[in-house]
Amino acid sequence: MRALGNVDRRILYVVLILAVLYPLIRPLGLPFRVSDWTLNFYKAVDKMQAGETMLMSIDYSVSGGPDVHPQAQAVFKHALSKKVKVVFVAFVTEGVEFANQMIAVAEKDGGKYGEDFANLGFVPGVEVAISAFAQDILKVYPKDVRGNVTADLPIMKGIKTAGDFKLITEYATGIPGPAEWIRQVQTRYKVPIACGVVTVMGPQNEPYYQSGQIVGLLSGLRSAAEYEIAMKMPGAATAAMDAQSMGHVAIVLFVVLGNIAYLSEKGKKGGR
Amino acid sequence: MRREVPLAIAFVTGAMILFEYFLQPLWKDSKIWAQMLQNWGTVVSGFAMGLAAMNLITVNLRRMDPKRNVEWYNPLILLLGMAAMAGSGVFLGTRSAPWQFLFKNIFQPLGSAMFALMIFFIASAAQRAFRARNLEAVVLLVSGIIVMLGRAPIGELIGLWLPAWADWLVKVPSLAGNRAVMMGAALGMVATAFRALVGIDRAYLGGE
Amino acid sequence: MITAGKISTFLMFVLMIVSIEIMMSRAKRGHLPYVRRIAGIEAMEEAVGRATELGTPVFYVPGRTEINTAGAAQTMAGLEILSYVSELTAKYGTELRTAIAAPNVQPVAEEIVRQSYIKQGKAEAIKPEFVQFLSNEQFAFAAACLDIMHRERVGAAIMVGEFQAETMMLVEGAAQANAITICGTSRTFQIPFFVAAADYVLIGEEMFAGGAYLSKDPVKLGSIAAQDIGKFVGTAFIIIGAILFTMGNKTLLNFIKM
Amino acid sequence: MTTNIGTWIGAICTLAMFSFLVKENKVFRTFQHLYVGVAAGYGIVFQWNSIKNVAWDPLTKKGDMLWIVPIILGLLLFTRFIRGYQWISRWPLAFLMGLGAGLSMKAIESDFVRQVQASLVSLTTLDNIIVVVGTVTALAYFYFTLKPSKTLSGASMIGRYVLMMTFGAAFGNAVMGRISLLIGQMQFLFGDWILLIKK
Repeated sequence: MRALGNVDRRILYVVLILAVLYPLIRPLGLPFRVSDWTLNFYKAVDKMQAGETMLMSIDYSVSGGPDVHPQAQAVFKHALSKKVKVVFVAFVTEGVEFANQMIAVAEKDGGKYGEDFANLGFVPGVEVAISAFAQDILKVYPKDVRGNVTADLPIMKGIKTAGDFKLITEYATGIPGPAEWIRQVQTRYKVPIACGVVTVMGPQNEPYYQSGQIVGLLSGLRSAAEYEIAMKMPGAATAAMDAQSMGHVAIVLFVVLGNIAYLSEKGKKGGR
Repeated sequence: MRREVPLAIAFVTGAMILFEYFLQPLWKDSKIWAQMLQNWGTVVSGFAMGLAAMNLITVNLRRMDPKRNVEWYNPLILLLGMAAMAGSGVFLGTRSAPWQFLFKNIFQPLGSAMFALMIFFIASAAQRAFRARNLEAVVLLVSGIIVMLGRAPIGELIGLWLPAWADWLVKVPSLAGNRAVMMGAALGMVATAFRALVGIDRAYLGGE
Repeated sequence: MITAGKISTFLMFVLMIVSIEIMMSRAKRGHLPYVRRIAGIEAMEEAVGRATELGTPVFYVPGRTEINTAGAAQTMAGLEILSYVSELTAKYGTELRTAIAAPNVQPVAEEIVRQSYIKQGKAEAIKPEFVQFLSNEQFAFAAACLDIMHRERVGAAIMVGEFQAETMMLVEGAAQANAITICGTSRTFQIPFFVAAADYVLIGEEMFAGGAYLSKDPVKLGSIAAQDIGKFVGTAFIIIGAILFTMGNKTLLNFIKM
Repeated sequence: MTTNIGTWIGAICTLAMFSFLVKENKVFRTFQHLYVGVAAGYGIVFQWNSIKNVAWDPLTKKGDMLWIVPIILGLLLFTRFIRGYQWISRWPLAFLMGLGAGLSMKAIESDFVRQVQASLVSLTTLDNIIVVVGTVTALAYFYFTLKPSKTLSGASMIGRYVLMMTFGAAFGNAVMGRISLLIGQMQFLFGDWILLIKK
């Protein structure tokens, strides 16, 4: 019993890797359900009309990307399918590249840069920059990432402040995140904001969701998979869900084994 | 002078930010000024990177002595990496091939790999520290396990009650707990920031 | 006059400032508030003592946030505690490794550590390693911390400030290096990792009270009492407001919305 | 296995970092130093560009003279290396500290007042009652200067359980996110590199 409690952590690591790897190679096809966090995000995008403009602020780092990028991909795909125009911005340096990657895929599928979507790029300054951006977009972004004058892009017609978007979606792995956007944008301009965050940030943003400060919330890869299901277009995120399940089971197993060892140890000591 | 000037600078700056936040209608231009001060802050912080880099260089030059450090080549690699990235970015630009190469093939994969390591630390902590020591620990443990199982697709196979409980835990008690932490911390922040603004905490200003 | 929608916030803010002023001047006049034990704070000395006995360094991280941002207060709290910890390391002649992630915190932390050593008459003992800038990139920072903790076999790891996803790596990494760990943050979604893996935790507001508690400075202690007044007002609003709301009366709600 | 060089380098970097799991070792240390160096270079470039774009260009090209203030303030940071003038370097720090303190205090709106506002709910459902009672009792845990009384100890004890439930739930939730990162990494190693996972 004691051995269970003191098992070398490297054995745990191997078990965990195998638990995740196996379903990736041979998917199990476990079913899952769509949460109302995701559903409300989906609805916010879904009720937009063709030709309306949505903002996507790509504020996740490379390292947190695997948890959030699939969300942004799913939402962007959804927007394109609804002929909603999408403007990308970033307040985290790496965000620019993620937006470029998504745009490259959309262009291959026949989307037109500057009309259907545009990437305005990155500005430093985090919260300060968001606040400045919200007040005067063209001043903060005189040019887009491709060197076009922002004001000349067809997609920017009629868009001067954050208040001119029909929906703002924010994707974050840290700062800036929902809190910054709510503080700087939602409190001043009454645009609906929906957020996608890494899983850990989900519960922390629940209060903002409850109070209506954000209209939808995506939390981690799971939400991306749910979003794919809501769109009826299962993709990579859906496939990863099995691996997720097995990983969770492995960790719960570690906790349970650790406790069995602990309790039996304690029982023995108590008996003496 | 040595103490008063910085105190005055800190106070005026902080007061300006708060004035704009609460009393902007009294002075319309306060918005421009508050914004400008924040932009200045970004610029001044940019210079601080210079100080930070100097510290990094000093410490690593000290560590490069082969007599004191058998792995003297590690700090050297650090400094070379820094020089290569900074040099290519400043002189060739962030669109240049060398910069892009370093970014895509070293910076990015190392970052993703480090982040992916996290779950192993969680696994080892879960096994080591999640023990039913007392009732509080049991509550922590049980709520953790319910959410862990309930949030993964597998939870639905065990029973639909599991994801429902997990959702409830995240939406009801967690809402209360997080809210209390946030509220308390907000007050702590105000008190701490206030002490710094009026110069009660001035360790950063040094003695005389 | 007051920005629309911020009237109630402004009143709360003024209430806080006035309470802080009143409680601080009361404390100055000798009315010291009773302050309850904060386990994580009391363990600081034990932690430094352990590192001293083992002849290993104390590892300190004052969070990763810059001092000019909205998260600054947490960094300030971390720096306040650093001031105390570095006095202890100066006193006992223990090595100190302060790991810095935010460039503009570097000069501030250096100054704080220098002051502590001067105060203990050990100015000549200061080394550049005491306060090291590691990286402002989240995981480069985490990797460098792991390296220092393991390479130098730190005996105590104290981390107080604003942290993001790297928390678990830092605290579990320290535990794997056999260090005693004291951690604190106000970022709600990082607290659980500290709670699960650290030996002592400062949860949310505790970290802000910590610096004042350690300093034993009456003025700072007074400001803790003011925080309690704020909480009391908040609690009263919630209880009364919710009851009124249930009875269909929205007076309080409308007031707060102002 | 793939023949793409970038993927190979990426895979080696990944394995070097993962080697830490087996044991803190030489290879990890070397790659960690490389990472820190490259990251520092990256930081320098971004701060450089930010100074250039935000302040220097408007100053020199558009003649926005005010930008000279932060540039001078920034340069003053370096007076800490000049004997006898170290104290001047506190001016820019005081400026930054003032900004941070001012901005931090704004938390009182989003994290306090708005949270009180959101707690004013109708106490007609069990969930709402739990939220309100939970918030109030968890807040009770954070009282520092009240002498212990039965009410306070009772409330703060319930509060501690609420907090533990919160932390447990957040921990469980975090596992999910962190596993997705591992999944991403596994997909890279076994999908892009040794082509074991079919895409």
